[in-house]
Amino acid sequence: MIGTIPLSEVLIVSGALFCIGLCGALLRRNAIQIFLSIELMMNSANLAILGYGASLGTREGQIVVFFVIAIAAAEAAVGLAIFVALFRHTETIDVNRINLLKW
Amino acid sequence: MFEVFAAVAIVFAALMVLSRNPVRSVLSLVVAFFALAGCYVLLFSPFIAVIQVIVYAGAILVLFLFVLMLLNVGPERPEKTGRPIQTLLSGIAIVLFAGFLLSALRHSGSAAPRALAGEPNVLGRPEALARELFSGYLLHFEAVSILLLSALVGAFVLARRDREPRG
Amino acid sequence: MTLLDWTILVLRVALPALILPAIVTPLVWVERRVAAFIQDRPGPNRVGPFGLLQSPADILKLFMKEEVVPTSVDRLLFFLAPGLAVFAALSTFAVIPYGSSITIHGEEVPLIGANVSIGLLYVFAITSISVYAIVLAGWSSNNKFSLMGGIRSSAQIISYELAMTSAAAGVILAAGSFRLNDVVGMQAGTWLGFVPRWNVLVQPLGFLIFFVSAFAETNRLPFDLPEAEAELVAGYHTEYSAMHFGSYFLAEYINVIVASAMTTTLYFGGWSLPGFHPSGILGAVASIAIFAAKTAFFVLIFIWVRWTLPRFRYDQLMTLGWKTLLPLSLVNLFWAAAIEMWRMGAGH
Amino acid sequence: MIALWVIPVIPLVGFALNGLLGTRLGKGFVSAVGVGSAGLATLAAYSRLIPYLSSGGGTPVIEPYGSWIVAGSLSIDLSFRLDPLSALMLSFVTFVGFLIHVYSVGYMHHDETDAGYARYFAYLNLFLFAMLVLVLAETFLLMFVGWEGVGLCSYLLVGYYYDREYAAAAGKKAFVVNRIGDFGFLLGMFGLFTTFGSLSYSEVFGKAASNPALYQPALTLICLCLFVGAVGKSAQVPLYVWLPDAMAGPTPVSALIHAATMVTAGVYMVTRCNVLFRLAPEAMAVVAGIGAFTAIFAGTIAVAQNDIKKVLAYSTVSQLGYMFLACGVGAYVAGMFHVMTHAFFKACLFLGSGSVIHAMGGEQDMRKMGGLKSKLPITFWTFLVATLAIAGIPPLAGFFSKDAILAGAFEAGGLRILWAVGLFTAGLTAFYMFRLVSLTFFGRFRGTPDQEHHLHESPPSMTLPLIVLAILSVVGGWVGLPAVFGENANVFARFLAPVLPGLKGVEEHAALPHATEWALMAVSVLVAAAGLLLAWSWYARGEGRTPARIAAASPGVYALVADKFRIDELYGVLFVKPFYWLSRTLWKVVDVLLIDGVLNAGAFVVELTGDLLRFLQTGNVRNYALTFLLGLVALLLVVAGWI
Repeated sequence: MIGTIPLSEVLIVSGALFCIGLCGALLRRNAIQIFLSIELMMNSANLAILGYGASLGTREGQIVVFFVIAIAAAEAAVGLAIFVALFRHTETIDVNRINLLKW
Repeated sequence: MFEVFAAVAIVFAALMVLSRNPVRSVLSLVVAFFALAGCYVLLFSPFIAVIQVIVYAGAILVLFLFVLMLLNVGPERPEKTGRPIQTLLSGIAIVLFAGFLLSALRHSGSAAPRALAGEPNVLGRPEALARELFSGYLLHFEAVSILLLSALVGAFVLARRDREPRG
Repeated sequence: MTLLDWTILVLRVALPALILPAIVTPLVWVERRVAAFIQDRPGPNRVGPFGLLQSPADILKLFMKEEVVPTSVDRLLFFLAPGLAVFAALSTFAVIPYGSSITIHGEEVPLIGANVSIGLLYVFAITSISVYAIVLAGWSSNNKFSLMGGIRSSAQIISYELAMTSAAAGVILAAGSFRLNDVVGMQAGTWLGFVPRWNVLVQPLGFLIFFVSAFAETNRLPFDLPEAEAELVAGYHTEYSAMHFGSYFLAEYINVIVASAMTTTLYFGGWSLPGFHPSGILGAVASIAIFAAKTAFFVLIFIWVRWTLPRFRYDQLMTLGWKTLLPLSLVNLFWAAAIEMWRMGAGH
Repeated sequence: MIALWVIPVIPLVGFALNGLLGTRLGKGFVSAVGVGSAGLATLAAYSRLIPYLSSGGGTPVIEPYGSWIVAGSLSIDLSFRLDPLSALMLSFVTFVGFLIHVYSVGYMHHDETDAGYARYFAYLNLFLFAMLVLVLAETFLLMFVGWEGVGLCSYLLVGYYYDREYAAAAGKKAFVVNRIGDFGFLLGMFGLFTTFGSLSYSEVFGKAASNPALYQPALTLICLCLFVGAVGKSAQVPLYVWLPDAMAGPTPVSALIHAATMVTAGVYMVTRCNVLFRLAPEAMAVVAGIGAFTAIFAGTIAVAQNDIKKVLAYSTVSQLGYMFLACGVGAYVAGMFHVMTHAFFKACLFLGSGSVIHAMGGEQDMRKMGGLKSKLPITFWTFLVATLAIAGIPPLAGFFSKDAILAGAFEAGGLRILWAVGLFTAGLTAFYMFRLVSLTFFGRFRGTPDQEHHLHESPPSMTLPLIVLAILSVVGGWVGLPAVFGENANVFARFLAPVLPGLKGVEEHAALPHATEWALMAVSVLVAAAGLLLAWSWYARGEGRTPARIAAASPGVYALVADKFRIDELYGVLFVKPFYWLSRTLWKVVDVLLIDGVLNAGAFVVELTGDLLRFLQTGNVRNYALTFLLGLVALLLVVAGWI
């Protein structure tokens, strides 16, 4: 049952998730939803890495994903802290309204 | 099994993107991540699956929920100036990118229905993973721990309210 | 898989899931009687002998009551949340070994829901899910008391989960495995012929941290701030009524049992006992009894503490968690590592 | 036994202590550390020297302390060497250095702040360190470190009174002129390395001595380059101009650095390289010629100077010329002998002049002195002894060393022109030195009444070194008696003999017959006595009327000599002005116009581009993300080959 997952299937799922995340990142206006989409894209990459790792029979895929998750945790903490600070100043997290940093 | 998990993941990921309510978005993503964790188990990575649940579902997304509750942001409202060019360009770019991914998958050898070649009991054992992680990747591990520490401090400094109001 | 295998699997998984809620009913009675005893009053004694039927009556009442749903709740999440709470509480038990093993048709079947290699991690994963049940309840109720309770509760659970995990890491270090059966196995036997090889004797600090954190994780006094009546009405489940409230009630007691069972497994040898070598059906039953007795002891301590200690203030709670328990759990981890190194040195 | 590295490190420690803490801890501490470290270094040096000398001192001791620079085929060890030559230098550098440290305590005590005092002693200790490294080094490169170090200290100490413009300018001049010489030295070292593949003395000299024919062609150029370095450091024509100006520094500094030790480094270096020089006769001829010319040239200028220190400075230049003359004619032993005796009597003279200046309240013009004989008895007598020594009156030290040089020049044969020049310079030396003594100590006092009232003998810390140096000026020459006093009388020559190995194809001059030698001695004594008496009668007895008449008779010549032949002005027109002009042009045209212009143009382009492109920065995150994705897609398309 387990041993018969084709790598291509894993990769297609990963690619689909990535594109969904991409849509969210580009089309949503809520900063938090954009952030969520980015997390999703990261996970799709994780899936692909694990798929490759399993297909090559090494544990290195898992190790890479382990580090990705740890770094994602750090990124999320800092990113959300930025949102909180941002919200305090601008009272919104709609990225279309936050455009102070322009020419 | 894998197909089921994958389908759940994709459906809930789509729900996450489509939902106007950010809290529902987060919850959809939680489900999607659970489904992904299931996929990971099937890819001989039970440890990573559990880490995925603990860290992503249990910590990162809870943090998102927290922030949403703290900020009490309502659902996204339709905007008057819809920025049609931006949306159109984004759509085209995404379609192009997706098409490219598909074609890349077809043209490379990866598309062949190759069975995954792993010994589940060998690949998935946490002890073996730990041994490899703490021997070959010790430096990386330490670096990540320092990164986490600095992220902790950074998040604290960023989100702290200034004691004395300015001006 | 044969039909027999399926049967065994279902029994292994389903039995605890069915038995646990069943235990809760008398447990509520026990709690009320103990509370009454501590407060020097009779307690429930009218319904049935010694008031034993009081709890079933209450449950019946909960089922019969009218369900009141406020108009402005997020209905999907509002109803999802209590179910999630019970689910999380029940599924934790799946990886706890509640007895030795039985032999069916020459095949040895360990008495555990799922004998997986990442058992302890699974427990923590599920614990982190239980946060959602509370957060969602608080948020979907659209009520400021609920929201405050939800936020407090999730902050509390996340904070104490760190200390708890770090304390349990000491045990994992000693056992060299996440598998809870291995953890029990390493605690079987004795030192010097009479001292049980329980982890509590090697890592008393770790046990203390784990146990205190368990109180916080289950939202029991003295850490029951999310439902602090005087400030927040009833916290995150203010808006729930009838059996949806009952679900949270149920989940809380199951969590108490699970926490006690975890404490037993990690620090007090689980179903093992010095000088006890289970064999056959009888041995299996005896091991289950031993496990149940140890767990019951800690459940009683839970109840005892609830009616003895006052509630913490919120800032005190956070200070205790972050500035006392977490550093101490790191100390414990170093201690466990030192012991392990000493043991390896002595072994070679 | 103390390792050799300890000897220079002691003053280095003193430098660090005084430099870092001296300002806070006051003059007592500074004096103790400064003099103490010099004294300790002297003790350490003698604790090595005495066993070395008593064991006969034939073989050199080389102490390696590990590798210093290793790069490709270049490998230089950090090592010190103790052989007769460095032992000789070590003996008087440490001892004279110590005496001058002691003297400085008295000399510098009144007129300096604590900070200045500490700075002075710190520099002095640093100088001692650098000089010892120079002397003890086993490789040319390590010697160069000391060489540069003493140059630096010379600069710092000449410009010690940095708030006086002429002192600062003199320091700069000393440094710049020395750079020219150092450049020659560097070229010489490059030549040595390419020729011999090493910079270690033992290797270079060993290879050169074992196979002269192979290396001889390159040696003339190398030796000339090295000699340029020596010319700079030892103030020979044409690079002598810095030394007279260097008298702007405190007098003990002039005594130590610009008379006794540093300026003789050039002679030391040429002697050290005698193997190379003797294989390059053309270079030897240049050395001798330059030496002889410098001797007579500087001596002539000294005759017409009125500043007491200037006279001594030109005298030093002249005497250094003498030493190079010796080296040039192959009389290296005589050269080194003169280095040593000169260190004694010239240090004594400078310190004596310092005592006089001290007593006169800073006055340096001899025309305002006179009759100090009775007021400064110790200074006078020691000064007189040193003057007689430099004039070459037997049996004082200067007589023997100067005689050895003249004998060497005579031996060299040829037209004996070098000998004649040397002889004339000897007379000249006696003349101007006794002119100095007559103007300063004899006759009547010509200064202000205030100064007269203030006249006093110097404190013991100043007079003691004077006495010691005066005694050495008397007896210092007795180690090198000429052959006429017996075959083995010349201890000095025997001691230095290992430094001067015999060379194939280089014939040694035959020793002079005893009769000739006696005759030479007699002639030089006569010439010296003549100069001496002439000066005494003109200036002490005649109060300078005769020279005034002569000066009035030919005013042009006198003014030319008094103005030091206007060499400084010549250099100003020939080198300094054009260089100023060139630098100014480079600054205004190349730097400001071209380089700055190009930079400014670049900056302007960047600014313009930024002005235009900044509108891409919309401040909208989604725009950025979209741009990112579009770029990625485009890149992927290019990689896939679809565009």
